[in-house]
Amino acid sequence: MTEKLRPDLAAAVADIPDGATIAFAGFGMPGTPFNLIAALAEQGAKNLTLIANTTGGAQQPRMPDIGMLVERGRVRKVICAFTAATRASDVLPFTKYYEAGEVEAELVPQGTLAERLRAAGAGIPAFYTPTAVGTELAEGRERRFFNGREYLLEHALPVDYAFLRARRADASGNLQFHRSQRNFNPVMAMAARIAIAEIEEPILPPGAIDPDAVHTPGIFIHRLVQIPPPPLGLWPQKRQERVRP
Amino acid sequence: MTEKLRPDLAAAVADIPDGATIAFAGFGMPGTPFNLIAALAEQGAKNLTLIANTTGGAQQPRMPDIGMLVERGRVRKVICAFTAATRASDVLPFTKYYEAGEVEAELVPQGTLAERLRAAGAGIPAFYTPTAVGTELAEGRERRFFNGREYLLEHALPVDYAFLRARRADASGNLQFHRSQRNFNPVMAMAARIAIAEIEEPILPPGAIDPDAVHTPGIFIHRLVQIPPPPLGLWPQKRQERVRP
Amino acid sequence: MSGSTPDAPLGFTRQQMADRIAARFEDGWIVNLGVGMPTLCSNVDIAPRRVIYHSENGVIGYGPIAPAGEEDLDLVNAGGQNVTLLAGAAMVHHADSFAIIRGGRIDVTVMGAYEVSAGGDFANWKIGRAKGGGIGGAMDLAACAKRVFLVMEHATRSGAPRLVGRCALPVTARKVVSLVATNLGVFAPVGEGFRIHELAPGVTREAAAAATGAKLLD
Amino acid sequence: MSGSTPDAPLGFTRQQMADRIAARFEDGWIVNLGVGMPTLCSNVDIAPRRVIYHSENGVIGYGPIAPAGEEDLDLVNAGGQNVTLLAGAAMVHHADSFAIIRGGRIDVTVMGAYEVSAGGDFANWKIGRAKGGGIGGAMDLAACAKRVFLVMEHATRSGAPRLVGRCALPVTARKVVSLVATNLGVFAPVGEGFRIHELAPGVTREAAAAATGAKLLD
Repeated sequence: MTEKLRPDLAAAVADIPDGATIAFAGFGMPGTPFNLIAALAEQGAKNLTLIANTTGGAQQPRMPDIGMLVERGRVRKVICAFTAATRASDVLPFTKYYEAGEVEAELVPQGTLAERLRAAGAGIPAFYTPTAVGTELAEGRERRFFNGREYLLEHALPVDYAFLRARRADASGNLQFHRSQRNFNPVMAMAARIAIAEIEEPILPPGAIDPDAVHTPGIFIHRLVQIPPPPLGLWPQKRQERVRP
Repeated sequence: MTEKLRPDLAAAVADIPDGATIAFAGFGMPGTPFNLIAALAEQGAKNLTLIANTTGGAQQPRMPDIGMLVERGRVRKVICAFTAATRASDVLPFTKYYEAGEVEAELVPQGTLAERLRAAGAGIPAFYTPTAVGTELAEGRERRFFNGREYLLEHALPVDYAFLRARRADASGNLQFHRSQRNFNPVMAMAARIAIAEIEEPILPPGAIDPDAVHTPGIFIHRLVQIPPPPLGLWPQKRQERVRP
Repeated sequence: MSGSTPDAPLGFTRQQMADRIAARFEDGWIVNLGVGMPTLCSNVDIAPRRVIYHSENGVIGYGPIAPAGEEDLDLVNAGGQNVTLLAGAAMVHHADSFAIIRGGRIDVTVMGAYEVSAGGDFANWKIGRAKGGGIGGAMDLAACAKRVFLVMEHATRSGAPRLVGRCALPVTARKVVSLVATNLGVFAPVGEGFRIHELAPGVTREAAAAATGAKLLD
Repeated sequence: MSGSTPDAPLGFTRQQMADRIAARFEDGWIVNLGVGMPTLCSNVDIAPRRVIYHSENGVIGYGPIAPAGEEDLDLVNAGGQNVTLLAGAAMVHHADSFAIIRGGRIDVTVMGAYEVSAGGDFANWKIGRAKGGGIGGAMDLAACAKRVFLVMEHATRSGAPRLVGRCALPVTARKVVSLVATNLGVFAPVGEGFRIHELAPGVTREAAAAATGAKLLD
């Protein structure tokens, strides 16, 4: 069997070519592969298409994010649920590059994004969803009625690489997530040709995780890398609250 | 909050009306709601549409199954992946009623069946699949090409009631399955308006199952019923091996 | 969204607006709270009724914000706040979480908004001058929840109405809003205008009408 | 399927047929074994290579049949046999299990069949006279696995060929089969006929050709 454990973060991302499509898991701090994103920034691949819930930078302290890769000129296109901040008063690092036309973006409702990733992993090329019907996002899209209700056609979103983060793994690649760390991780693993997971706890021997308690089976996972302890490794931080007026 | 625990099996199925659509979980013995099926047979609802992987009767000892309800004249239609046995030499109890035209059947590939149930639970009215392209099952069906490959349109399969079986539950309805008991249970729970689960172990207080270890969240589960110990309650049996020539 | 607008000098406070929304929650409902003002709903004691809070990142059954020092940094709600879990909680992944949403299991989604129309359309993902926007889970929730309640300021900082005849901003969903709590009162979009459910203390019908861009009905 | 046919008087035994199939498994492959003869593949020691056995009911990484008395009655493979789990096993539900299949993660599916054509079509779900059939997961596996290998009797009890120019029975999938192990040998459907990979001991090319309903190629 192929060995999945990589010696370090750099080795885990070393072969990613220019032009790759990469999905970053995470929702807020939990489950975000900060270390793999930082390693990718070091690695230097460019002309990337990146997929994530957000482009980052909405919360403090700032952690490695898509915005950082955009700032370094590595990104051709982003597919995400936020190209701007939720609050009109906030500005994301990404937004100014987007508004200046230096990076493309495809804005996708979060549930549609999750389902398109799952569809890619499930061999479903396209499906219909009620989300975004009657909105600007429906313009020019294929519409269809089922049982009198209008739906939009959405296509699977396969990716070359998925960057994941999990609390625990065994050497077979079976993953366990802690609490809301799970978020996009399982569906991005499914959507990926090669799924790379950064792991918080020491990697366990095969069989150490009860088969009933596995969240993402190892057959979806191709590479594992142990996160170094801080300060070398990056770990979730407590969000700094902004003072509200 | 509504109390989910029902005092007995009869109470758990008492209100099921004639004409209902009911999905039975299970694959082989594991995860099959034998007790709920038996209670439904007693309850007497008729003109039912039943959904399950098989109609039962392929293995010994025989347990409550769709075939039993067909034999009692309660079934209008069956949607399943087997209307006949896998081995040409075997005859299912169901098959003779089907061949005599006494019950309708819709034969669905097993993966398409699982995905149609999940789609119903996920608010996806229809999706495309490569399964069954070029076969008899594709005749008269809507076909479409994506990236040069042919697919068939499949529709969601919502159900009125799902009958489930799990190893463990808490009073909130959170379920845990043991090994291959899981099979169709989670997706049938998702597809159902009302999901009823028979539970093997004593039902736990809310919070007794780690939130990370829940297989089917309680928001999908409406009724729980404790399986009585044998001989009153029905439990999986070791399959009697047939002698091979 | 309107979150950064200071409370109006008269009318409901932000918490009072959230109180009005929470008062409508029925026992056993599954409730999704958007970022900002909607999260204030979870501060409201509605006993003996109990609801289940769902967050789109796969948290089912969360409770109050974690006390300082006791945060689990791997547990956040949709707004990124470190919440706690109540007994009976369960975690799912993102596709399953939106299966819950799209499958129609959410009894009410409470959101902020820039604009809401008398016909029940609303806008909360893109401001006029922006190239992009922040949709998040709002379009899925708005299209698929059983009910959409909004909690929002009644007017912009410059006094322009946010309750209007027709949305000028790109909408999040159409014909879905059934209740709107603002600093001036509680209203229901009913097609020909907004029906007044309640006016905030000190707010006259005339003042509310003057601040509203559509007909007010009693 | 052909499982109830007695072993042919000459040629490969059932286990030898399965041995031929298992010999082609590569290290790290994810393998799905159909009911009947295909399950015999898991008896074969292919060390140092290792494969992961997947069963459509959501079992990933199962091992040998459980010894009598040690069965977990809640753990079966696709054929309903009480199997064991190997270290690194994982359980998923049915939709996730078929996501694995449909998503193209199965390196090979091994099935029985009634008929296979020189073009790689095969039939294993419905017999001629039947109104219905038993599809199970066969159509999903056949359409989506990277490879389809068949293990089957070369001819019917009455001597009619099962390796044919064109399937007479309703097919399970078209143009998917790459290898067929029978009691007479191992063959690959290559369009204009079946290419001989190996003939069983005592089976002449002439005898194989006489039992085959399409051209045999060397």
